[in-house]
Amino acid sequence: MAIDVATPVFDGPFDLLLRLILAEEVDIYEVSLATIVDAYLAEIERLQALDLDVATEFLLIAATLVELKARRLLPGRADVDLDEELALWEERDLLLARLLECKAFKDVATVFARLADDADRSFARQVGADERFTALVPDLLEGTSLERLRNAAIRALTPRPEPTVDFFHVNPVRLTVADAVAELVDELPRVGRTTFRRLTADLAERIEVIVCFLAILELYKQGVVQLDQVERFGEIEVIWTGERGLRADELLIDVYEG
Amino acid sequence: MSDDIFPPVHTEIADLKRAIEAVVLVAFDPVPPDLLAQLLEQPSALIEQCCAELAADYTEQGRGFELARVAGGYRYQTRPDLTPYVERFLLHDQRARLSGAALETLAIVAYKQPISRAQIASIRGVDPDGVIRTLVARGYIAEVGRDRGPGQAVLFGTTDAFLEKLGLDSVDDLPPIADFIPGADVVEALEQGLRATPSDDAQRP
Amino acid sequence: MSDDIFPPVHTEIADLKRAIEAVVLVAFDPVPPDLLAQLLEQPSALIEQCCAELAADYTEQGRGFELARVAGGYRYQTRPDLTPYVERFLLHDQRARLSGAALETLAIVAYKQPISRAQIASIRGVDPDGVIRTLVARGYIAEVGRDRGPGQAVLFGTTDAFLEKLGLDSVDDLPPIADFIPGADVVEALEQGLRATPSDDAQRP
Repeated sequence: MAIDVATPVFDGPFDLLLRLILAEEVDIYEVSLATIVDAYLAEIERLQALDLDVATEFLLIAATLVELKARRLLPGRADVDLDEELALWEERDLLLARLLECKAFKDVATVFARLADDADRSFARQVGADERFTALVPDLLEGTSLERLRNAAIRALTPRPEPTVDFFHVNPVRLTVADAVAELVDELPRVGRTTFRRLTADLAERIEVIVCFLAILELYKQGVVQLDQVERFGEIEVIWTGERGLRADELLIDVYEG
Repeated sequence: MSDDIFPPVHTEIADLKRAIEAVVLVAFDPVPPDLLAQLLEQPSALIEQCCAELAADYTEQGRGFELARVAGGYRYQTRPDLTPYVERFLLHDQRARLSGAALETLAIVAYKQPISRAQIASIRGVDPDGVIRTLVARGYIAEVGRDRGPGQAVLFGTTDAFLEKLGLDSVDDLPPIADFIPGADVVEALEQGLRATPSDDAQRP
Repeated sequence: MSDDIFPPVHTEIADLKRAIEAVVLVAFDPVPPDLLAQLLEQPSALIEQCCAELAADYTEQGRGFELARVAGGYRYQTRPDLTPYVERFLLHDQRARLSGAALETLAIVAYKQPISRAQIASIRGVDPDGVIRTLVARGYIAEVGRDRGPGQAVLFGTTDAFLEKLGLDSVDDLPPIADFIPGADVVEALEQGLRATPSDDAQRP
């Protein structure tokens, strides 16, 4: 049985496992635990090789799978501890239940996508009343603070780099601008001053570099980092100017992720 | 329609319908029937009847718009088959497609609301923070309360914008979750995949 | 309508009318017949005929709205006799708000005034006409002069009413934003940094 997991597009351990087991072309009676476990572990290794954070959840499930596989390879059962055996079965059933639940919501998601597609085909009238009624409509600036106006100005006036990468084909486990902002807000106050090159040195994929770039731009807009470039095409220095202990969720974040 | 169950005479019904048409035309958001009932000083049931008749009228007359019931209210919207013209006119297609992760998270929130971040994480097996932020930013989900437990975790629920995005009147219109319990074939495949007992094993050739 | 009394050409007319209805329904401003003609690839005269027929339809059927010819274009508006209901609704409806697009445009005008339509368009990347009209109608922005260039473009600025609403004495009191907006040179430099793909020296097997 050949399972193609070359594409990195899966979303978490359940997603990966469901794909491995339910791959369309596979005859279910040919599905073998050993193959699945091997493919699962190979995928985790690949993630680690890409320097992506492998969530603990992946590893926990890997442990269960490996145990199940080991159990299966034991020829006799005489030496098996009954408690251990039962615990393993319980874990297996739990995993099965979680997979089923995950699968159910995946199917719901498919229905949602279809509903949204249908709904998107109708455009709602959102025109409001014509000028005859202008005086009657409650003032629309009511409740608009200077802060909101300023943020709108910053949003509108910041030159937008055009993302040239299809964000939909990015591993959604980790790569969001919001997450990158959170990481930078954690890291930058500690280092104080660094360079863009250093910040992105460990990033394997171009998309990650772009996400990091967008995150820095976001922080710049928020006024918590300063950017300096001594010479043209030289290193770009990134200097933290915000407070220590600032939390990422205190910053207004434009999220680029779909 | 002489078999009307409501007392007002026909002209009054016709006036009511006209007023409904005018109000819905100038509204930004779907207009709840209760609001119409209050404005027009008529029972909600009568308002609902009028709206249903108007909607049927437009359909029967083959209008390019329809009176749709969305997110608990009535609104005018274009007929789906005219999308190409409308898009050409507006110079954009407003379809903000949601990623698979976003749709799955929405599915979980829709059926399990109110639900905490941690509960979402445990169902998806993935840290949901980024996706939750996106969905909150787009207005499809929102904080609806706090868990009463020690952590006082934020609880999320779906919004009217979610209903509008999916063209639903209410979350009650969603098919029951029981319809999505995987079928026997899937259960069997999963069980087979996780089977640890050598005796049950269908050996590969 | 199984007994089709219309020859095919009428079906086409019917389709045309439906498309007109859909487009005019979602338009912010009155839609000029020439634009409809271009969009639907039909002669203007035919469009005008369709619009006239639609308008007559609505009148005949006693609809609560009408297809009116205003400022060189067509738009839906409420019938004058329904004004009391519309007014009551608008006073009741607390949900009206400035859309994100309108707020951004207002912010651009506030910080960059005097500014032309074309300059706003180039910053926002979309045609700002409808939004500008709304803001002018609201009295938040107004024509403040003409560009001295060849086109003599209209220049917009904020009004006293705008300052009053936000509690400002003058536009100089707007909170500074220069510190928060990277110049084009910085953006370019960062993009330059992107081009030096760091994975070059970290190839994976």
